[in-house]
Amino acid sequence: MSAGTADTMAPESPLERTTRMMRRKHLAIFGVPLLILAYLTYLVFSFEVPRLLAEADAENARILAGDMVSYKTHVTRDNGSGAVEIAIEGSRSGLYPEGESPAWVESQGGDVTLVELGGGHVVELIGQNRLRYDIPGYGVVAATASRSGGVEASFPDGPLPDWINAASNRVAITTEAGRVNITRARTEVMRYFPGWELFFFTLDSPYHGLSPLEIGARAVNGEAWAIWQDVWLNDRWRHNEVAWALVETLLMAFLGTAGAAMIALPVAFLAARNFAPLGPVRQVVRRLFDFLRGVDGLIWTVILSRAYGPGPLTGALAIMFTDTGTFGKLFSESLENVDEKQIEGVRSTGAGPVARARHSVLPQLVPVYLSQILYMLESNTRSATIIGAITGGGIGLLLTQAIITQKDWELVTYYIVLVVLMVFAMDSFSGWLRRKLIKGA
Amino acid sequence: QETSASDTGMTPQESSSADTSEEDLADSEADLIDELNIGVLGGENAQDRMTANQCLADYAAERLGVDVNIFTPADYNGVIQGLLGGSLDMAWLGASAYAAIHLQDPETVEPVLVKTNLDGSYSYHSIGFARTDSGITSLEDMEGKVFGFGDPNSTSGYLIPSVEIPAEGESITMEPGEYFSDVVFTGGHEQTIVAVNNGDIDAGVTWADGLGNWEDGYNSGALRKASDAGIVDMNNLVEIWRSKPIPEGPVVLRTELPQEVKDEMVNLVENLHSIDEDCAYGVAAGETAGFRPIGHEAYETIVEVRRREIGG
Amino acid sequence: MLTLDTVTKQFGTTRAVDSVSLDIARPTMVGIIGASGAGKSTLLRMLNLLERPSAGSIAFEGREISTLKGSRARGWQAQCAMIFQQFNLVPRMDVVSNVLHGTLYTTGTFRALTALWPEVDIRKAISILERLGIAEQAPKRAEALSGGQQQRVAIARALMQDPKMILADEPIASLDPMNAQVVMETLRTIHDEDGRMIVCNLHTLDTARRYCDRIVGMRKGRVVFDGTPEQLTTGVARDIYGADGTFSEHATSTEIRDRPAAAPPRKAASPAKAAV
Amino acid sequence: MLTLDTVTKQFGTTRAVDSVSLDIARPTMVGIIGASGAGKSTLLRMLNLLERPSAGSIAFEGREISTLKGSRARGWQAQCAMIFQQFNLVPRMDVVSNVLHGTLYTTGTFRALTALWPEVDIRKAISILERLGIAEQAPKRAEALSGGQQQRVAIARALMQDPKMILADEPIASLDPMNAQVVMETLRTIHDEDGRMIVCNLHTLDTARRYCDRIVGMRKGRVVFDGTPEQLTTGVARDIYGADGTFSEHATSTEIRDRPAAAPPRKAASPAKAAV
Amino acid sequence: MTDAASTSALRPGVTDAYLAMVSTRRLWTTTGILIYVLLFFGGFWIANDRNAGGFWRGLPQIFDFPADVVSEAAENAARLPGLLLEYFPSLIETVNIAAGATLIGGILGAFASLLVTRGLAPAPWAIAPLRRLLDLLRAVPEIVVALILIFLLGGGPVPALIAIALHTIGSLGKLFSEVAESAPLDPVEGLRSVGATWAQRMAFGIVPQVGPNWLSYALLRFEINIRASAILGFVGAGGIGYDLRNTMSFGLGMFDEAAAIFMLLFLTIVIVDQGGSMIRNKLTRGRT
Ligand SMILES: Nc1ncnc2c1ncn2[C@@H]1O[C@H](COP(=O)(O)OP(=O)(O)OP(=O)(O)O)[C@@H](O)[C@H]1O
Ligand SMILES: Nc1ncnc2c1ncn2[C@@H]1O[C@H](COP(=O)(O)OP(=O)(O)OP(=O)(O)O)[C@@H](O)[C@H]1O
Ligand SMILES: [Mg+2]
Ligand SMILES: [Mg+2]
Repeated sequence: MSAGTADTMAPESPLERTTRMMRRKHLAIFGVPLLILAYLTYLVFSFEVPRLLAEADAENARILAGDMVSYKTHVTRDNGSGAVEIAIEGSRSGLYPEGESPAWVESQGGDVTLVELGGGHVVELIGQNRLRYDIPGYGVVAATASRSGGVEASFPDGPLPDWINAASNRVAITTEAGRVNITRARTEVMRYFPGWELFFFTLDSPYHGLSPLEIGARAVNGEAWAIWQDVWLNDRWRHNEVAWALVETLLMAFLGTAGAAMIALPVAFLAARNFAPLGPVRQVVRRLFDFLRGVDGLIWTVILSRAYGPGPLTGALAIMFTDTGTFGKLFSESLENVDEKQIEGVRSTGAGPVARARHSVLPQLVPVYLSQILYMLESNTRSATIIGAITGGGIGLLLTQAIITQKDWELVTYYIVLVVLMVFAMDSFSGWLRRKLIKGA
Repeated sequence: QETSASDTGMTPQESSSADTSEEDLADSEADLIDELNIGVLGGENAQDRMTANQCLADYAAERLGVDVNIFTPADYNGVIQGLLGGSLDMAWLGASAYAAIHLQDPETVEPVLVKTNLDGSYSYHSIGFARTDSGITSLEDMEGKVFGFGDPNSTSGYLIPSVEIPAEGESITMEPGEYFSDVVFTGGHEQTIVAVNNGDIDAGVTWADGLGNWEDGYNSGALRKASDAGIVDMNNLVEIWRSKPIPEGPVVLRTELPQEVKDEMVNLVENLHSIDEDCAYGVAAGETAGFRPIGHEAYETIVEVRRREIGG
Repeated sequence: MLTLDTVTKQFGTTRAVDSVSLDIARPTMVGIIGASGAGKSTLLRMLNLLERPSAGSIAFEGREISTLKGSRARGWQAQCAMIFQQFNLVPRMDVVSNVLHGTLYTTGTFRALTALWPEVDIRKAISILERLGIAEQAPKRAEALSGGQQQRVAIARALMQDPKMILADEPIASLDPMNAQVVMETLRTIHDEDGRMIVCNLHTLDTARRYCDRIVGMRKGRVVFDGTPEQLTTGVARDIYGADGTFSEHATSTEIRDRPAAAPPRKAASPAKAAV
Repeated sequence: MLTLDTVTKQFGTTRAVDSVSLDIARPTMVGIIGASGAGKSTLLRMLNLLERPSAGSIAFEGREISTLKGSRARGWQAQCAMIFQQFNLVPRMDVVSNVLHGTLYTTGTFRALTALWPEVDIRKAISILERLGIAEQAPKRAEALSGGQQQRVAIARALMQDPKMILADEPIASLDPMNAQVVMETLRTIHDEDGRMIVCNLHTLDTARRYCDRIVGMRKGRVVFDGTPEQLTTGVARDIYGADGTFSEHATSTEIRDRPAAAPPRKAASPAKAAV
Repeated sequence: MTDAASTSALRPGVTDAYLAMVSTRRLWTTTGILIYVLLFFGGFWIANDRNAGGFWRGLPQIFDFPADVVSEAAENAARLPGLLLEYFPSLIETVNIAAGATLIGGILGAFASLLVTRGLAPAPWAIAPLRRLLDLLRAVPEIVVALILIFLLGGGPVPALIAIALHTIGSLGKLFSEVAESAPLDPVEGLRSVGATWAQRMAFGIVPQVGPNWLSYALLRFEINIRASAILGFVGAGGIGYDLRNTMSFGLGMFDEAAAIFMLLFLTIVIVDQGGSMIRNKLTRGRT
């Protein structure tokens, strides 16, 4: 309180010191967010975010979202021969056998095929090359396709709505009920249905279209194995191969993690200050660990794919190489932090180095190592998915390929769900094991 | 190119082995190799590739008496590395991918068969295309725009256009920032089509047989697949360039395979069309007149082009 | 039996133990007292070969031990058990396993690695635990035990070694008075019943006086007192601790005052009874 | 002023505070005593709205406060400062900021987050710290201070709130006797000089007697004594603490015995002097 | 000793119980080890069988590819500095993706962590669903989100950044919340007693305490994200991974460029890894 009296060479008053401190604080409080903001602004421009936003196409998102949970059935007419084919997703595996058709496609005798898209939308395929589409609330579109004249279409009066894309050789109509494409060669009508088509049984299976109850009844009657076979070997979804892919992914993660841990376990001793008195050896081992880690799983995968080709082993080895480095580092750090008291206690009984390691070092490290290993196992389950996409193995490959070819979003969804379930399962498994092995006993 | 293909006739063993009884072969070859690994290139999702080629593997396993496995690496390079490292024994490559292997080690693989189109030809085209609403209709309009290739190992998606496009005009080069404002690799045919359709790149190249109609995406090729899948509306795209015919890539076998195995596989694939038409459709990824023999000579030009373009 | 001749231990510039000579002819219970840093621990650790003397010699029954190497050194350690202030058990292992560590010198490498202890050893370990009154704790993890119990496990490990000599480095410093009393009485009983030599670092005078036959006082690495408990007067203690006028013996005490001090410690209750 | 009417707080099956009714008419210094678990803390926390009563009402100057919500509740908290046994400062922030936290209710969030405290508040904070004799510590981190200093920072934060009432929950339980004295004297001075009401939980009888005008004794959640320090005899205390014959008042004492108790606490040295 | 013997005779139960415990423990350990060995070697056998190349056959070939790369790079050693410079911008892009994602993910993760920490959350009922959301964000591999976003937004760094940022929110949110959970609540209560709002309580009561630890975790995440960013480049998201994939695909003739990219990537990872662990050590040790 009386600080003000001593004028000359007075030490700073608390107020002055506080003000100075506050100013320093303001520098940080305003400086750091400003720097972050500046950096993010730089990123926005260097990554061309404005252009990206301007060009982002909601249509793609719609296709994706729609395709994830629905499928379409194609009714295709060859405008040359007039032959009509009905196929789920337009694929050969979903082709309706000759003479069979879903209820909404009706052969009217003669040359007319009636396709009901629902909601009052009716498409008539007439003859070899004519089409009539009655669109409720709009009117009738009629079109004729020919090699010479292209696609000649007539529309109700008024300007063309934007859901009709008409050119001289092609007319495409997209309504909420379905899609119609007419080109010189083909006429295609597509109707959308919610759900994943043929998920359990393909069209050629005797169980297709049966209710769960009926299938249950047949299963009880001794057909269970046949039913299972039909589902398991489903030609379109190929559940057996997907299951194998999951196994391969888990194998990559497990073998990579376990292998790395087993190699790193003894080698880490050479990198720990308190166990490897020889400085140069320690340095060499440490640099080796750094190298293995630094090269990264991605590059190891690329390198190994020459020697091992595609498959899960390549991925497992790539994970193993990187993680040997990671574990080596982690393990040697834990080794340097061991409790010397316990070791000394065992040492004082005359125990040799091996016995000491087994009875005083290992018990301390086991819980630490286990939790590190299990943590890596969890994270490697995700890595294995990614590495599989590069090496050609596991669910990662199926997933990325399905995404890249961009038409089978329902497969993508299926795989994503499986991947997420797999990762969740792995998380809870390792959590369970951790509790069991570390806290239990 | 058709003549060069017909030059390479069948080897005597091939015709004789065709009528050897299957059991015999299965017995005698069991100890020659313990398994046969077939690599299948991209273009479809991995599962469809497996499905399409499984029948071939089954036939081969039956004939050879060993396990036959299908591998579907993520990209061209995966197959190339597998063949170079010897972990894959057989693959149907693009011409440029074959050239890549040949340049790196001519002893690794030998071309044996090529797919023929319905009309008997065995060529296709690299197609340059853009969005209709971009106003681009030819390479001249592409000055200062972004151009996209597919995979660096693709013949139609990279090698051929990278040679032929600069030849179209005095000022055209493939150096990013010169004629085109940027030249990028999208990673594959499918990615190129989506990138052009989305406007990420102004034009790109992909493959098509060039038969049939543009509005259908031609009879076969990446555009047809995308159009069938509803990813693109062909009305919105326009062709801006077309390459000279590109020879279809070869089916190759690892040179070190025992001759009997090679003969057996050549025989199987060549006659696949008559044995099982559906299987042939799947393996050839579309309608085909079947496979016929071919040799390295047919690809010498491509190999030369690749050597000049990329090196090796 | 045990003869130390000008034993010195130098750590960098500090001389932790400075020319200590001692001769202990019979199995005695020796207490070593001294202020913190006096060199008590270092001295004991040299006896167990956890440290090597910088100079001087340590001989047991005529054999020089300070120069033993490798397996022989470990053989000596097996004969000369050590008990630590912090117990130095393996906390995550069960009590019996900790006791069985006392046999590690004689166990073969394979046995040691697999921890497949012979049944007779397990029985012996449990009977020792019973003697110390903690057999009930046998299957528990060491970390689950109280400090006093842990120290008794450490003593059991020492007994498992069947040693000629037990060294105890401030065995009761981490314990509350009650447990301290149990542990000290246990040690005394072992000395009385088995006739083993015990050398025990202590930092409280009264404990040393009460339990030891001979007391050695150290100060700054040197032996400044060596005699019977009776000879250890407050004046002498003041010298040992280098304390100024305010030195109060009370401050170093851990004794439980409200316990009947009647029973002379030499004939203390049997350990089994002492363990409550 | 402050009226509690059958205030009850139930935690599961335990009734921490059981029908407590109190009436404090003027700004008094009230001490609440009771054994551990008697419900002292819970009572104070309800006054500050850190807990809500399960039943009963708390009114201050006629306004019911126990039902206030959101911003109004925080407004009441701002008027009713609280001091904790563990100080409850932000250890990694500097002392002045900790004191300025007392103004958080009135300072806008943006100002507070950016540390753009009004200059007048900073001056006020420092003058309060000066009054409590710890202005020198102003720019230091709270964690760098001793316990006694930290508690004075907590008091400064309370004063910064310019509260109508200060609640103190065993403010000296974590302090050594010397610091305890300083803190209690500070509180008393604040009461005397500023005329603020202070309700203070204490677990030692002598402190309560020495510093408080009125003492409330609690046992098992109920008020069992309410009177002046003079009325608090040892017999009454025994009732409050539920102690048996061995109860010794001494055991609850934190007084510094060797200090001259001459100066009557009511006229204790000014806080600035008390701070050594 | 006689004393001990008699008591042991009186209570043989302890010994027998212990011996029984030891034998069941041995049984469990042996079974566990057997299962592990079976899983490992069985798994190895399956992986080997399902792989194109076999383990032993490929072993001598491991260095074939690096040898090709190194020999071509050595031939064109003079070009190396130029190539390093040429690909440096790509590296910057990769690092920018990682840094941006870590920054955004870290900031959002910090908010999320406060919302899911018991004792701090303003809406306790939202803890469980938000935690599941964080779990989900962590479970989906970045590559999935990135590829879908590439489909929606087109190629380039932004999809990668968003994908990595989402993953970062999930993992940092969880780690941050674990740190916050162990922070003492005294300061929060102190602030509550003065009438501070939730935001103020968090900003002053929690963030200063957990800040260094949070920062340390964020740095670790940055290291991980650089690797993730490189990998995503490999599947079409730009940056150094894109160049690596292309040069690698070109193969012979471009191996010198591949080598330059390898080097850049390796050096970056090592530098960030070493520098990061140095700073992290400082942050976590400089406390208490
Ligand atoms: N390993 C070592 N390295 C360096 N100096 C040491 C070491 N061990 C002990 N010292 C030093 O030697 C001196 C004696 O230490 P010692 O532990 O033997 O004392 P003490 O009497 O057991 O004390 P305390 O009661 O603290 O255990 C001390 O100054 C100590 O700092
Ligand atoms: N949040 C809570 N949840 C459950 N029970 C509680 C809670 N807070 C206090 N209690 C219980 O209420 C009773 C009174 O506790 P309170 O802390 O008020 O006592 P106290 O008199 O302050 O004791 P102390 O001297 O130990 O601080 C105790 O039995 C306590 O266990
Ligand atoms: Mg000591
Ligand atoms: Mg309390």
